[in-house]
Amino acid sequence: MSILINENTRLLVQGITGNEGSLQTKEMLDFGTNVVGGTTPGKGGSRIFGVPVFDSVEEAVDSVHPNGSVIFVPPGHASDAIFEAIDAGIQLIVCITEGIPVHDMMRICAYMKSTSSRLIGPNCPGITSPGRSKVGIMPNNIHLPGNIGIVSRSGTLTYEIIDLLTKNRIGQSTSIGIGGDPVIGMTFLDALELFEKDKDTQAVVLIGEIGGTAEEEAIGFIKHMSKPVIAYIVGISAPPDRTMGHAGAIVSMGRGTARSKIQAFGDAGIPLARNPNEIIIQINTILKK
Amino acid sequence: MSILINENTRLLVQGITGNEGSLQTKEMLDFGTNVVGGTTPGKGGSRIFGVPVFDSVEEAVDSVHPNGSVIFVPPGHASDAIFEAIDAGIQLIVCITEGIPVHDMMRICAYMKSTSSRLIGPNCPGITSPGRSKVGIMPNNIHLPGNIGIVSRSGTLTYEIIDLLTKNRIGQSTSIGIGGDPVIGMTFLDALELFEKDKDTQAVVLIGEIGGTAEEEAIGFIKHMSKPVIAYIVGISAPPDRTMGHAGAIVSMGRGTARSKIQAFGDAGIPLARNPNEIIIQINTILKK
Amino acid sequence: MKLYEYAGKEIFSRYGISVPKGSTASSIEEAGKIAGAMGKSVIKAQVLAGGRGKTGGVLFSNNEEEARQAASRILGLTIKGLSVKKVLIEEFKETHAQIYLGITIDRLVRCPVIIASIAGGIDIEETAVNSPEKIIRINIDPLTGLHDYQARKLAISLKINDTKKIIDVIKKLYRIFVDNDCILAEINPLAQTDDGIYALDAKMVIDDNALFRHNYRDEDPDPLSEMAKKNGMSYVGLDGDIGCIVNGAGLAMATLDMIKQRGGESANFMDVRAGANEEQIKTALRIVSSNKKVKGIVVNIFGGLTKCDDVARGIIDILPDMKVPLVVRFAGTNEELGHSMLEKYGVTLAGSTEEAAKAVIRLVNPH
Amino acid sequence: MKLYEYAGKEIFSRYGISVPKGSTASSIEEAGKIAGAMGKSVIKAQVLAGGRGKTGGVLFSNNEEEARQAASRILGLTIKGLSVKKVLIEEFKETHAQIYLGITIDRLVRCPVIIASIAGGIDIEETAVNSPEKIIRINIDPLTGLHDYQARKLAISLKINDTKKIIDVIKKLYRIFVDNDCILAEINPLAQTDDGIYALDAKMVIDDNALFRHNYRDEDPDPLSEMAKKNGMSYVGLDGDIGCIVNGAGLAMATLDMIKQRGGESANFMDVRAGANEEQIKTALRIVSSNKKVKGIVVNIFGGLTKCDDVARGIIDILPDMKVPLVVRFAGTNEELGHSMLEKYGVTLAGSTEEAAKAVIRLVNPH
Repeated sequence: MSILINENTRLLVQGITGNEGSLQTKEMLDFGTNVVGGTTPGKGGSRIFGVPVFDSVEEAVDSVHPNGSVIFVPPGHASDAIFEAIDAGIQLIVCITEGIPVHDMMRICAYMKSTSSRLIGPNCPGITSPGRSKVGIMPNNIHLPGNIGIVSRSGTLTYEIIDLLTKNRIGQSTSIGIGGDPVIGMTFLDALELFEKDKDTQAVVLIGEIGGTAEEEAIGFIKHMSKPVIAYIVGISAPPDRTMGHAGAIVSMGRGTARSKIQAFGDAGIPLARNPNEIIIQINTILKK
Repeated sequence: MSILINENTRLLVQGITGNEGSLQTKEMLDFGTNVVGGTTPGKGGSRIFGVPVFDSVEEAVDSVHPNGSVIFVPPGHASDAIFEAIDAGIQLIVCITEGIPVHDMMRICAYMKSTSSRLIGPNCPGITSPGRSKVGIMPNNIHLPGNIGIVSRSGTLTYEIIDLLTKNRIGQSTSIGIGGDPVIGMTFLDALELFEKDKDTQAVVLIGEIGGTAEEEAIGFIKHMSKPVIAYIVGISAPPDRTMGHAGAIVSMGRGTARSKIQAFGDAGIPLARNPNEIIIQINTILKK
Repeated sequence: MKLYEYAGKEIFSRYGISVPKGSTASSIEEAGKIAGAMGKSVIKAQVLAGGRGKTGGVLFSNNEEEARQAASRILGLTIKGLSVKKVLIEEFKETHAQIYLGITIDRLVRCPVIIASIAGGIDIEETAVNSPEKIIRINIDPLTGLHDYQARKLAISLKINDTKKIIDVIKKLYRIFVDNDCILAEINPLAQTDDGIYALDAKMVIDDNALFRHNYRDEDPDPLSEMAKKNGMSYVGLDGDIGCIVNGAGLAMATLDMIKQRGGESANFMDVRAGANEEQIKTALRIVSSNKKVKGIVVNIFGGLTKCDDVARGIIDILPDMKVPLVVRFAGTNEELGHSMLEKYGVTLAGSTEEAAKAVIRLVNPH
Repeated sequence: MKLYEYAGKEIFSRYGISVPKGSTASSIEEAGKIAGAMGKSVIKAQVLAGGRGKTGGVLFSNNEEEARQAASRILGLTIKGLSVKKVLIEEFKETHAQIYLGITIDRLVRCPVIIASIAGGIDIEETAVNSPEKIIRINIDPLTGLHDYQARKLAISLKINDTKKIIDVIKKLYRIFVDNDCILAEINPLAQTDDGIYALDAKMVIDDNALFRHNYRDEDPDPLSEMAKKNGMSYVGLDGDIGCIVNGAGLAMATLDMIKQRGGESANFMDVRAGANEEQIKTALRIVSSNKKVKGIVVNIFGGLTKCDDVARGIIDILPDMKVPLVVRFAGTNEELGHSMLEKYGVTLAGSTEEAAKAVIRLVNPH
């Protein structure tokens, strides 16, 4: 099994006729994803790569019954697209769009509390479950089915690590990019809870970075997980931000730097990799046990 | 048993030092309600009728652990008081205040969807469970413990009917005034569902009036209830409203008048009383069965 | 509070919804001058009631003379009991399509609802009943507000071109609805014309409970309702001859219903609310009896915190000024004391709402 | 985007938050004149960095001469690498109490958080660590906005009189925060003075992602960052000598980390984002190499939709203009083709991020 997506995922692509939407739809179809429809207001009734296009998510839901959606709509309209997906009852929403205002995201997250939908992203590469389905923009040819879960805030760095795992013949159950924005839907903690329950995941690689305290918030759960988690945190060389104002410092209370994160994971006894190669070494140690 | 309130109700009075708040607190204490605290910003630390006063609901919750709240705050501040009660985790909120803007109420009702609090009112007389507790402003001396549930949109008309029942030695399990405003928390349907489950309620009197379709919306449920419901609907003599605009008419689709409500209840075979005396006759018929 | 068409259009205009050029006039002279400068124009009665078109309250003119004639006819009209004191004169617009667009409150779902139809115009309610598929409704979450996708869905459903302009009007009307605490904001028709999308009518009703946070001024108040409102009471004039004073809207309706069931006709609805004390009841009696049609008055009070003896004192005090017979029914707190106080004053006392209704009808129609 | 203090105060003022009378000056002459007309005044460096007070960026003056001296000292300063080009001259205010009031985003709870403390001033962060009980935080639901009861709780917690005025400032600052898409809106100190509550400082940071719906203009842009931004890339200057060009922020940070772990120092952070094609890579190389400190450049590309051979073509094209050695590491789509294309041009090729880091350090520090 995988988490979040699998061979039963029926995907809707919001913004399917745009540049990135159409390019990535092609890639997802090549991967084997079951793309059942797309939306672009005003282009309803047409087809792209054989996939039917609708004017609205509601119409798509009525016609082709998607259970997941991926969003490639430009930032000025992406939050509206997320609301549209939520209101149409789509359960899994993956928003690739970069550049959505953070105030919009706060409103969306508050609204989602009274719904059962789950949001991944925005500003994320999406989810890949090798051999089953891909919802997002990860390169097609780097994955290998297996038992390692990956959850990351990065894009290409995640690809680099997936690629390295694959080259070392270490397969993945599911790889998730949760996105690098300050306010996102799914968190490290949420993803880890799903991996913990997934019987096909043996160990998890967590790729964190500076900013926020999402990594630290997951530590309590990791300590009680039955599965090992290996953390790799980047940004140790980032300069101290010239941020004005004290509010951010008061909220984070000294946490949020790469150094403080690494310290916190170290204190909790969670294995840390200092570079991608160390991830492979750590996993091999675990898998040998 | 009763619904919503009973001898375990620990009541907080928001706006306890105001004119109506203090007057009605005295009445509730006389009735036997367990009033554990009150709030008035700036008067925290004082006492009224021996009841401790707090600056905020949060402080009151920390100190005296109320499980219900009744609101006597003026209309310009009442919606804020409701939000304060919800956010402090109060489970039962009864808002007596008349004159809250309907847009405020829509926002409150939307917000409540993501919480577990329940709101009665606004612009309502509250709830009385004879012999157990009173939360609101119904006169103290008209009630008699018994097995008839009452749910009504009116104030004094409800008192009149309770009084009549009591004079005819027909006791009440719980009497609820849900309020006469266009947007309210608890509806007829919600109250009927509770009465249906309450083993001490044998039959229910529903007192409706013109405007809205809350009465009609309850019909489907009433038809499947194990307990008889007697409906009394007022406003048959109200003139057709000079309302401008068609939107209201389109929304209500011809429903919403006293005549249409009476018709709908009649069509569903639900017993109707044309005046208070007929309620007594109907109940006596039912109780004799 | 209802706004006049011209006041609504001023608001529309401020929010960027196009309305025809126009202005108001209170005299035939003025109306003629305004319309004369316009060419083809439409002259509309400004009155707070619907159905103006069907009652001759909307006329067209091509020149000053026709405009004067139209204005003279309209300024003399009484529509649904309201006399026309002002007309709005506007440039005539040739329309290609007439859309209905309205926002009100869905009490059941507890949120704003936007209603749109391509079948705009005076028969929209019939369309709603006979061709419901021509009406589209969208509920709006009051916390998130109108989403673009919702405005788009509404606009696309109308199946005319100009989708972008319609979306724009929908978004602006929703802003107006929220900013102004409306319980109704309606454009019927919203017209597609050669030079754009125009609101040819404007209907706005403001939530009375929210007036405290706005600056609306009732331009045409009913004096009795105003006096009641100032005293914390609620008064609505009706056509009958029995004056009614009751505490509580529900009990007041029940009393009016009872009068009707027994063959009487009420002259008013009056809820004295919490103000059922000595002074207030005197004010209430003054208001109700100032209606010349009233031949008898029923006072029906259910005492809670209100004490019936206080009410009795007020009645006794004003009784010398009363020209019509009174029926009083007290229940609740100190009802017996109240009744006994009134006994010696020749006031008819009733034991129930029903008895009170019967008694007042007997007094008003002695035959 | 960060706003200067004076720009933030203009916004405060527009929303009705009181700020001391004042204006800005870019020359000693001008500053002297403004302050001379004021009596006792305070002269503050306008620079987008904190800690001005501790670095001599805030001085007081009693007359024109003192003001000229103060301005001459401040206009010569460089604070945290930023040179001071403007001062703000304001009336001096005697304060009774200094409050800290700030609104930012709580990423964890995903909502705005308002922070207040009676211990306002430059040591607020220490207070937060050492006396957390002096700091009060309230999370705001972004859909309902700030409630009165929350503003009241914050104001009461400060335990000074003027509660009503503080509530008013809190509500206005929250409006500012929301209306302007702020990620920070901060007043430190908010001062209690003889004639009211004044914002003596203003710090506002606007969400870059939301700039499209506002009218802010960056008054003092960094030319390299600006050029990168215009080309859809992200550039931050650092202090080292190794130029870095990477696609993806995470991979870029990983590359910088690797360089640091191996003893090197990066000259910049550069994420070329989706723009890792032929033309974009040329622009990126131009931007990075225009920093005179750069002694070598590493290009680290993970190809997905980006094809490594396209990137190679861009590199080959601009190579003649490059004055410093290049290390290139390709992975993913067409990595081998890309590497093979570069082989004959004397570019150092690396098989991994780690190898690339090692190689560039060797080139830059040959000893």
